[in-house]
Formats: sequence, C-alpha cells, structure tokens
Amino acid sequence: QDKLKIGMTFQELNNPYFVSMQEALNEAAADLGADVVVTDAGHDVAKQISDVEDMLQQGIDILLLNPTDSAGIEAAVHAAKAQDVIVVAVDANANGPVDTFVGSKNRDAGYMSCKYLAEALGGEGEVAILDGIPVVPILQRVEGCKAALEEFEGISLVTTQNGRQDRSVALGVVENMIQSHPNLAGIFSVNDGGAMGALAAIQGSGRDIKLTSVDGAPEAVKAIADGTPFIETTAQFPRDQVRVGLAMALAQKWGARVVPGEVPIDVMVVDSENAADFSW
Amino acid sequence: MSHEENTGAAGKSGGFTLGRLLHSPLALPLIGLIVVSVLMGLASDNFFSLNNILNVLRQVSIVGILAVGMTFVILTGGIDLSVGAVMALVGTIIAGLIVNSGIPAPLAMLAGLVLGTVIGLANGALVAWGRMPAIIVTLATMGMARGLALIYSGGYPISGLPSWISWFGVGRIGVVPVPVIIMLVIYAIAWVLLQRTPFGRHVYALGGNETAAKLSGVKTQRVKLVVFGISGLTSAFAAVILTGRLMSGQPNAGVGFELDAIAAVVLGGTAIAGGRGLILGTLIGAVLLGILNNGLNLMGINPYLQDVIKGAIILLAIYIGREWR
Amino acid sequence: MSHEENTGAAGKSGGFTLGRLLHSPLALPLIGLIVVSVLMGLASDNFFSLNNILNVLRQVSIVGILAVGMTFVILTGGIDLSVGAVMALVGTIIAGLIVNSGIPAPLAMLAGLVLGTVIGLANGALVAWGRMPAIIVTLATMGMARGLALIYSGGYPISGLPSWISWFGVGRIGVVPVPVIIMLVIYAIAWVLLQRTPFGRHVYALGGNETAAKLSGVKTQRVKLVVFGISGLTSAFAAVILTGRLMSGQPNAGVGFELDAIAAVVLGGTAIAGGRGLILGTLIGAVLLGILNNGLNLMGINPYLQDVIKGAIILLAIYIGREWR
Amino acid sequence: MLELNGIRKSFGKIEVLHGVDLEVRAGEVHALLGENGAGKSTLMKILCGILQPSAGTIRIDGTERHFADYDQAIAAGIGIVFQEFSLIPHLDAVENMFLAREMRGPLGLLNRKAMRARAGQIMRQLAVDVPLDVPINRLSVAEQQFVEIAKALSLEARILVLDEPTATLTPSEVEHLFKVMRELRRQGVAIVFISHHLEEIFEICDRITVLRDGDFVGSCAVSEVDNDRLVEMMVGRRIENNFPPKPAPDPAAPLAIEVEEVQLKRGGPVSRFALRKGEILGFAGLVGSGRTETVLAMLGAGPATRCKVKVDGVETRFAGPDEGLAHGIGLLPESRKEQGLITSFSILQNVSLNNYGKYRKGHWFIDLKKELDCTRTAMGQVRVKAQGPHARVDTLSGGNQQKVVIARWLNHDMQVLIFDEPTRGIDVGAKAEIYALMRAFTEKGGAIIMISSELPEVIGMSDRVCVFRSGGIVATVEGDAINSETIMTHATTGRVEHVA
Ligand SMILES: Nc1ncnc2c1ncn2[C@@H]1O[C@H](COP(=O)(O)OP(=O)(O)OP(=O)(O)O)[C@@H](O)[C@H]1O
Ligand SMILES: Nc1ncnc2c1ncn2[C@@H]1O[C@H](COP(=O)(O)OP(=O)(O)OP(=O)(O)O)[C@@H](O)[C@H]1O
Ligand SMILES: [Mg+2]
Ligand SMILES: [Mg+2]
Repeated sequence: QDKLKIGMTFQELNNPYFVSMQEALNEAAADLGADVVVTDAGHDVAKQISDVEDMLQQGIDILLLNPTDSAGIEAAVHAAKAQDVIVVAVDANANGPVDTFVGSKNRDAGYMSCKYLAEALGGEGEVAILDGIPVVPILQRVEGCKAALEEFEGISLVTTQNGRQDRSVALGVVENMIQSHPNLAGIFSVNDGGAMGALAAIQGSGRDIKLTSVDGAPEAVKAIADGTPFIETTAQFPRDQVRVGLAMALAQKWGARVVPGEVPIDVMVVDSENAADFSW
Repeated sequence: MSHEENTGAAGKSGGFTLGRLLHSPLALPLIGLIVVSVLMGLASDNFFSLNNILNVLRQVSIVGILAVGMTFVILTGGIDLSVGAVMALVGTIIAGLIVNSGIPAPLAMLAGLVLGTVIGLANGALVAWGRMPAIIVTLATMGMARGLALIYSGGYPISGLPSWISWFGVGRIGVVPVPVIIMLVIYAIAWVLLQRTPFGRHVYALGGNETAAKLSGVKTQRVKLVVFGISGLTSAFAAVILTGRLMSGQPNAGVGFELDAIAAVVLGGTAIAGGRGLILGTLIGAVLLGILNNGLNLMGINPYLQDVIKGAIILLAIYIGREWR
Repeated sequence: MSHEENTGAAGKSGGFTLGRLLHSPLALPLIGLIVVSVLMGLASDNFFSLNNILNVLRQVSIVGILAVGMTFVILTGGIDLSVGAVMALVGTIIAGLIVNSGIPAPLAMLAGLVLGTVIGLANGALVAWGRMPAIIVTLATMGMARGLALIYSGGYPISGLPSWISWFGVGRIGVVPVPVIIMLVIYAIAWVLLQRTPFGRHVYALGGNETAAKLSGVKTQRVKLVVFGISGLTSAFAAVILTGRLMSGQPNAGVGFELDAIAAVVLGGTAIAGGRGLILGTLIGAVLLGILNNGLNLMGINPYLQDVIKGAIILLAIYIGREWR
Repeated sequence: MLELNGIRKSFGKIEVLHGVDLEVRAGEVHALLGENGAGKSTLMKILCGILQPSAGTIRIDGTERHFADYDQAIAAGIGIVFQEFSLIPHLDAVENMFLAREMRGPLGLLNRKAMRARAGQIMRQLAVDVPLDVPINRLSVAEQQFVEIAKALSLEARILVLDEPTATLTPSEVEHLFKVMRELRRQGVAIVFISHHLEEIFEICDRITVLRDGDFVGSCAVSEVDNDRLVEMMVGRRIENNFPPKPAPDPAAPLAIEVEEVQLKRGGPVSRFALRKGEILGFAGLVGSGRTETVLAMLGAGPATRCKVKVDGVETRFAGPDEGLAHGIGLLPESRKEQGLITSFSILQNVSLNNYGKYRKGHWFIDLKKELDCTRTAMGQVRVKAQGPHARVDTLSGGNQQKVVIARWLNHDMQVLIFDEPTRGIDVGAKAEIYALMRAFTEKGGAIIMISSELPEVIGMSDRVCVFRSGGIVATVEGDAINSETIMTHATTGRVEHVA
C-alpha cells in the first residue's frame, strides 16, 4: 500500500472536454508515480455510484469525482468518506461531505457568451438557446445567458430547444429552428459539442446567424479562428481543473488542515482575436 | 432446483444429483457464472472478498429486479422496452410527491408502486386488446414515460428526500444490503408464481403456443395484461431502490437498462421466443452481468474496451448455451 | 403500387385505382402522412414551404437509409439493433483514415462501406450459422461497435476533413439535397431487390414460414446472411452522409437511431414478425417520423413534451393500422 | 340430446355454412362427413363456442344454449379434440391435460399430486402408457393424440367431438381408440366423429350426417347406406376406381437414386434402398417408424449418423433440401401448413418459390409475365379451385392447399419427387386427381417415393414397397406381395438389426 492510488469517475468520456481532463490526470499521476483508475458513467448516476463502489474495493486514496448529477451521487460520497478517501468534486459539485469542489464559473461562462453575442448583434435581434442535458453546470450557463440577454432591450429570446449536447441531434434541431424563425440572428449553445452541430446547420442554411458557446474545445477554437459564424466560445480549463483538484487532494493527504472548500476556476472569452493562440 | 421445476423442458422426477443439474437449463448459466467468477478472481485480488461480493449483489439489484418482470413478459413471447423509463418516471414522481407535494414517504412509495403497475397494465392492455406488437407498444411508452418524467421534474433532479430513504439503497440488515434482500424476496415470489400457481403455467403455455393455449381455455389476453402489469410493478420496486441509492428522483436514470435486463434474461437461459426458461436463470444472468461490470472495473480495464469485452462474452455465452439446450 | 407488388400479402391483379390503393398496405401509412402533414401545416406557416420540405427530407435521410436495411432484416423475421453503433463506427473510421492515416477520401469511404458490410455479414453469420437470436447478437455487436469507435478515436471527434466531403451532407443537385438523392437511390435499389428478384421473394418467404422455405430448397441461411450484410451496408451509407453533415467522425453519434429505424419500418406497415411489408411503406414511415420531429420543433413545443406526443402518435398510427391490414 | 338447427356461418362476405342441422343422441357415435372445406370443423367450432354462428340455434337436452366461448361449452359438458393439435410443446402431459383448469391446493397453489393422480387414472382408463412428465414435444404423434383425447376426457364431457383423430394413428392405434369410444358410448356419452376414412365409419358409427359445400345433405343410420352411396352424398357424383392402373414392372430401368446406407441414430438400424426411374416406391410403416426421418436424413435436412447416397450413379452428399433441389429431387413435406406453404403468399408466389431459374429476365430479375403464365398452366394441370393465381393460399381449403404444393413440384421438371403423406386430410374426390398426376409424372420417366400411412393408398399406388419398423427398412416387397397382410406383418413384427 505504498503506491498512491487515484480514482477518477467521469460523467462521460466521449466528449473532448473530459477526455482532456483524463489526459491531464494521467500526466500528473505519471509525475507522482501514482496508479490511476478511470471509469465512464455514460451519464448514468446509478452506474457512477457502482463505479465508485468498485474503486473503493480497489483501495483508492483519492477520489476525483466528476458527477453526472450532484444529488444522485451523494451515496457515493458518503461511501468514500466512510473509507477515509479524499473526495474532490471536479467540474460539477456533489452533495455530501465533499472535501473540495473545483469547477468553472459556469454562470459567468453563460453570461459572458451571451453578452458577447448580444453585443455582436448590435444589441438587437432574435436569439435562440440550444439547451443541453439538464445538469447543474448546464442549467447555470442557461441562467447566466438569460441574465445577460435581459440587459439588452432589443434582444428577444424566441426559442429554447434541446440539442442534448450531441452534434447530430443539435444539427437537426437547429435546422428546424432556422426554418421556423426566419429572423433568427443569434444562437447560444450550452457547449461546443452542440455548437458544432449548430454551426453545420447555419452554414448549410446560408443564413447570417451568429453563434456563441461555452468550452473552448479544439474544434470550436479552430472554427472561430477560421472566421465562421461561430464567433466566440467562453473557454473553461479542464486540464487545470484536474491539476488544481489533485493538488488540493494531495495537500490534504500531506496533512494540510485548511484546504479551501471551493476553488472556482475562471473562464475566458475566446474569439477571433485570441483563438489562434488558445488551447486547453 | 427442486425436482418439480418446470423448465418448459421438464426432466424426470428424482432427487438432486450432479447429473440432473448438468441437464437442467440452469447448467449453462451456472457454468458461465463460475467460469467468469474464477477468471475475475484470478485477475483481481479483491474480487472474492465478502465485501466485494455483497457490493456486486447490491449493484445488481436494480437490473436484477427489472429482469424479473422482463422474464415474465419474455416467457409469454413478448418484450418490454419501457422498464428503464418507467423506473425513472416512478422514481421521479415518488421524489416529487415527497419533496414538492409533502406527501408522507411511505404513501408516496405506495403511489409509485401503483403508478408503475398502472403503466404496465396500460402496456398490457395495448398488447392484449389492442393486438399491437409488444416491441412497438413499449418502445412508444418508453419515450412517453421518459418525457413525462422530464416534464414533471422540469428536467431537474428532485432532491431533498428524508435521509432514512437511503436505507432502501444503502442500508443493511446484518451484513446483507437491503436492496439485495428486496431483490431476493421478489425472486422468491416470482418463483412461486411461475412454478406453483396456475397463472405460472399459463405464462409458459402462452409462450409455448398461443393458439393452443387459447383453445384450451387459457385467458390469454388476461395473462398478457398481468405479465406487463408485473413488469410495471417490478420497475416500480427498482425505482424505490434507485431512489434510495440516488437519494433523489432522476428523470434521466435508467437509460438502456431495458437492454441489460433483456441480456440478463437471455443469459439466464430463457428463450427469447418465449415458453422456456427459469426465473433462477435470470438471477444468475443478472449476477453474471454484474460480475462482468464489476470485474472489468476492478481490473482497471479501459472503459471503452469494457463494452467490447462485455459484448464478446455475452455472444460467447449465448453461443455455447444454444448448443447445450 | 404496381399490381405485381409483393407484399407477402397477395392482392389481385389490376390497374392502379383509388380502391386498390385504399386496400394496399400503403394506404394507412399514407393516410397517416397526409393527416400529420395537414395538422403540421395548419399549426405552422413555414411547414409547407419547399425549403422546409427539403429540410425535412434531408433530416430524414440518415434514419431513412438505416431503415432500408432494417426493413430487409425485419421482413425475414429478424431485427438489427446495431445499426446506429455501426454507423458511428464506420463514420469514425472513415474520418480517421482520412485525417490520421492520410488515405484519399474516396478510398476511405469505400473502406467504410466494406467495413459496414463485413460487420453486417458477421451479425448475419452469427444469426444464420450460429443459430442465435438476432436481438441478442445485434445487442452485443451494438456495444462492441460503439466501444471500438471510442477506442479508435480515443473519445475525441475526428475533424479536419477536406471540405468537399460536406457535399454528401449539405450539397445540392439542383434544389434537391444530395443526401436526399442518395436516400432515394437506395430506396429504388431496395425496391427492385425486393419486388423484382428471386432474392426478394426469398426474403418474404423466410419471414412468412422459415421451415417451409427451407424444405422447399430456399437457401435460408444465405438469405439471413445477406439481409444483415445489406443492413451493415446501408448503415455505412448512412455513415457517409453523417460524416458529410457533421464534417467529422463522431464515435458517439447515432445513439438510439436503431429505435427510430424500427419505428419507421413498423409505421410503414411492415409486420414486426416478418413476411409482410413494403419498402415504400418504410420511406413513408421515415418521413412521417421526420415530419413529427420537424413539426413539433417548428411549433416550438417543449422538447420533453415532444417525446410524449411522438409516442402517442406512433401508438395511434399502429393501432389504427392494425385494424386496417 | 344435442340438436343444431339451421346453423349459418359467414367469414366476411363469404358464407361457408348455409343452414346446417345436426342431431346427436346420447350413447351414439355420430359421423360427420363431407369433402375438404365442407364445413365440418367450422360447425364443430361453433358447437364449442369458439366461433359464433351467424344464424341458427344450439339445443342441449331440449333447452336452447348460447356459448360465448369454449369455457361455457365445457361447462355444458362438451369436449373437443381439435383437428390441429392444441398442446403446448414444452409442458408435460399432466400440465397440458389440466391447462386452464388446474386443480388447486392450499393458497390457490397448484396441486400437482392430485392432477398427476387423475391423469394416471384417465390414461389407465384409455389403457395407454404415455409418459406423464416428459415435455409433450418429446412424445410421438400418436402419444400426443392420446394426450389430446385424455385432455378432452378429463373434462368429463357428455358430448365429445373428435375431429379427424385417426388421421395420425396407425391401424392398431385406431383399433384401440375405437375400443375406448365403444366404452364411452356404453356410458352414454354422445360422440361426434369426423374422418375421411369411410371404412372407419362403417366400423364404429351408428348414424351419419353429410355436408357438402356448407349445405346440409342428409342424416341417416349407417346401416341405410353403403360405401358408394356415401361417396355420392359427399361428392355429389360417383367416383370410379380410385387408383390409376400400374404399369408393368421394368427391372432394367436405370436407378434414379441409390441409398447405400442410412442410419438415423447411433445404434439404430441401417437401411438401404434404390429408386428406379418411372416407378413409385411406397414407404409403409406405422406412424413414427422413421419414414419421414429417413428421407429428411437423405436430403441432409435431418440428423443421421451415416448416409451414403448415389444420384444417377454418382455419390452425392446433400447438406440440405436446397442441394437436393439442385440435383432434381423435390420434397413434399408431411405437413403442408407448417412445412410446405408460405401461407401469407399467393398461389403464384408459392408455386414459383423455389423455381426462379425458370423465370429469369436479364439474369437477375423475375420475368413476371412468364411466372404468371406458368402458374396458370400448373394450376390448371392439378385443377386448383381458386379465384386466380393471386389468391392467398390460406383462403383455400386443405385439399386445394395440398394441390398448390403439388403444382409447385410438377411445374419444376424434377427427376425425383418425395411425397410425404400426399393425401393426408384430403377428400376422396381430390385424392383420385392427385393419384392420376403422380402416375402421369412417372410415365414421363420421373420417380416418386411415396410415404403413406394409408394402406389402401400404398397398395393401390406403389410399384414396390419398403416397409419400415423402428427406424429402418425391414422388408421390400413387390408385385403380388404388395397386400395388406404382408405389409402389416412386416410393419409390426419385422426384425430390425441394430448396428453400432
Ligand atoms: N377463419 C376463416 N376465414 C375464412 N374462411 C374460413 C375460415 N375458416 C374456415 N374457412 C373456410 O370455411 C370452409 C369450411 O372449412 P372447414 O375447416 O370447416 O372444413 P372441413 O370440412 O373441416 O374440411 P377438412 O376436411 O379439410 O378438415 C372452407 O372453405 C374454409 O376455407
Ligand atoms: N413431433 C415429434 N417430436 C418428437 N419426436 C417425434 C415427433 N414425431 C415423430 N417423432 C419420433 O420420431 C421418430 C420417427 O418419426 P417419423 O416422423 O420419421 O415417422 P414416420 O414413419 O414418418 O411417421 P409419420 O407418419 O408420423 O410421418 C419416432 O421415434 C417418433 O416417435
Ligand atoms: Mg376440418
Ligand atoms: Mg412422417
């Protein structure tokens, strides 16, 4: 039991955002000479609890938890704490006695994106929101977005549809949005996955619709740099979230008693001006 | 495993012997279970600890309970794709009744069980009297149940349940987890229903030859109605455990669980066309699936690769089983 | 709608008349299509614009093509749950071959079509010679294909395709979108195969009575092999369009598309037990589903409620259709 | 005690019973006779509440009754053995007998002991030894038939309907059944008996009722009619000699098929036989003696431990009926509905099903016009009675369905046809036509293996006869030796040699 064992459970692993977290984790663990166990819940909280239980059987020391659902995962947090495992929630918070939560300022991200969109539209026109899976970070982005849009009198939010953060679903949904709203001028997508689908739909329609989003995924950044209708994404820092989260856990493991309960990670506007130099 | 067990492929009377077991339809699922367990035990030190075994059983409990209702439906020659969605809907409504409507938890759970049964009966009525194929009916109700769960909850998980509800998900009686006990009790009841009651005979008869069953005077439509009702009820029981495990109502829970439940039933040796199979086989099938998930996790296998390995093992198990039976 | 149409449910000879159409198995899907279109047209101004109609057809194309292979499989009495996952795998590999391995795009697409066919044939071989139930075989290969797609891509979408590939997804010939043309060509070929070749008759015969077909000398196993091969091939064609539409390889695309494809087939009047149905019905079924999605979107209905309405309309359509046939 | 009056029944627009009367007295065996499709089974289903009459009344003991379903008929003391088996394949005999009327013990649970005891008692009463706790699908056809009868008896019916129970029984089993029927008659049970074997009518029945195309023809005592009169009532005309004349045997004719050895299971007998061109080779034997299994094994469609076949002198191995087809060998299976026809297909599609080589256009496609012409010709040849080539076969009566399968093979230019029970359930008129077609086929140089459980048919049609017992051939007879004593002796006492 000399080697440090780190477990990380992801809400999904077929999204570059989380895959890059996993890469950062592997790099950091290699530096430390620690073992890593990773699981993929596929958006299923029940499976995620099982995954955590299985990791606890393997005797992990640190649990990095990227919960599918904050409330649903609580049992896993309790189980981990019962075995004195250090629990750090990453990206989205979890209920229960989590030691530290490291996550983006999701409300800010939504706010910044939509403010950018509204300003790019000159403060007026019809906009739509391309929603996603109803989990807390996504809900916060939508909340932030709406708050920003309300600051502009000329902007009207005409529809909110769900693209499930899936490129192919989003594509169809946005095509229909464009059909039904001939005056649509802007779309905010809750993440880059959905935004890429929306971008394909906009380009396919040949209409002039501006698109903003949240994440900073490589594809999105490239599309922004290329001068497409995709004008902005509010970047998060997935790798940094893992690095900071792991650091908090290690600090506690080494005996630090005043570990912050929450470490918000800033978000950053990426647009055509800085896109070329940005990467996760 | 009693000698009067009706497998739909009965053997002769007689005591319990190894030879008899080897010729029972349970033989193959059991062998599969043993082989996979041994492999997992060799690959991972923790596998055979009491703790881990209880852990696997607890994880199995939800799909295991869904698979009970699925077994009834498949034995009659039907299929129920709605179980996962019904579980999510019932779980969401139980949580909503408690948290939003302030209804006492036991009452809310009772309401949930009734709701699950009613949805199951609705499926059954559409199949029996509507004479529509089960796969389409339950495909449609799957979408509808999921949609209703999301509408009811507004898409948000519903949390804030009284803490004692977690007893259903993580509590223990002695060392045995509560969900495991609930699951075993449900299996025992299902066994009695299938092996010891006229209704059970009728379930097998319906799957064996519907026309003949009808001509013999079996009320085939009522049997169909009831098996889907049972499936709805077991989905609701699964929802109670799920609520206890997640301490919240999750409208998105249980996506794809119907496929796991079907896999458990078929791995357990039940014919997908109906008429033949044992509820004990389903239990073994569910545990086998659980062990696969758990073992592959314990071995630290890449999550993507786990899907591939799981698929291959299921194919292999069914392939061998097909010759045996 | 020709008088020699092979529906597996023979009709009389005669020219084309309204009476004949009303008694053809296409009557109900067509009526459904018309009713739903009119409703949507009333509820939304944009619905009947040429632009929107082409838009709907383009959205339909992917599921529409998957449903062609599914029709063949269902007509023989089987089912193919792997179509969505195979599409994702093929799409990912096409993109990977072009972007990562630098293989010329046409060659990569050809490889993708071959790969899809090979996976389909593997399903078919397991069903035909392995004598395993199709639902289980394709359930397992569905998981495996998805896992392989994720392993191959490492979970990242694969982008950076040459821009002309988007022609397959968003290009137009005249006003008609390219994917729509591809879909219609595939339907035409499928129609000829089913109605004008011995192979087509054997597909229907297999679904009508497998034993009788076998004893009369039909090579039933080969027919099974081929229908699954066709399903793999159409999944690969769908993958090409998907790649063009998304301009990337998406390992997680197409989740649940198998259910949409099944719904299209059954809405189109094909019996889920096999032996009866028309490929044109499937096209109508796919368009009907597409119109539902599009219309409910156009009407700005709450997305959660859309699932419920869709389920109810499917149930209603099948319920009425069942009496009619 | 049972009286049906003016029963009418329509399916959709087509009326199949046009006012039929039937009167059955307690303690008699009443024969219900008629050609295929005359409406016998339909009338019985109406009696049992499975179908509802469009008009007419049912009286039992003088009081008018309406049965909404079979259960109500059972309660009124009616039991039926259906023409099609109604057993559940994976349940055992006890479970099948008591299906839907299980005996219950405490808590409403099954009382298996009581049911098993009662089942044993009924089986003893029938004096048959059927294994009670083996799945039904592992029993022989005859054993299944007796389970059916036992099931009807377990209802303690006062009116018992037997719809063609002897079609699947051997003469000795039929005798046994008759003994049981006589005993029931003595106990005052009224029995309605349906059969196409007229000699059975004279043996067991007291009175008869004849239907023709859904019309009531007449009712009388058996003693008032003879065989010819009966046939005339059923068919509406006299039938001359059933069997076409046999040609002179030609021992020099070349062999179409030579089976050097075939063994069905390890330790079973090994059979050999040869089929000459231009002959009809009969396969006789008791039900379950292995005739069907032997031909299936020969074609690779059934299990065999050894199988060596020469076609036209060349050793050949068949992996399935498709390869037999390629060598000009066609199989007409014993059960037309389960094994012969695609019931949802039209006549045309059924006839051309395995014969597209004949109707190709541009190699890949079906020549629809040629297909239609050929089907018309073939239908005319075997005289299928139907609205046209596009009629669905499941709207045809049993005899016409059988003719469709025969038309398929005659249209196919085969060298060898294997006919398994070609006339099972076929009425006397249609039989004669089928016999003539078989002879015409062999006169053109074809060869036929005819499996049949009807001794007169075997004797009347076969040029040579192979007699089967316990899975193998025990004797091959020809010429004058083809008579019922010789064949029955071999079939019941012939020695089989077991080979490891
Ligand atoms: N469900 C049905 N729908 C349409 N027609 C039917 C149906 N059942 C029976 N018929 C028709 O009713 C007629 C009488 O059939 P029935 O089965 O009573 O004949 P049967 O006298 O028993 O003949 P067999 O000697 O062949 O058993 C036939 O022409 C048959 O085609
Ligand atoms: N449906 C069945 N299921 C299981 N075994 C059967 C079945 N039918 C027949 N058998 C068994 O198969 C063996 C040979 O049957 P087979 O059908 O070849 O006989 P057959 O001489 O052709 O008689 P039949 O007149 O019934 O066709 C017998 O031992 C019989 O008991
Ligand atoms: Mg009849
Ligand atoms: Mg036979």
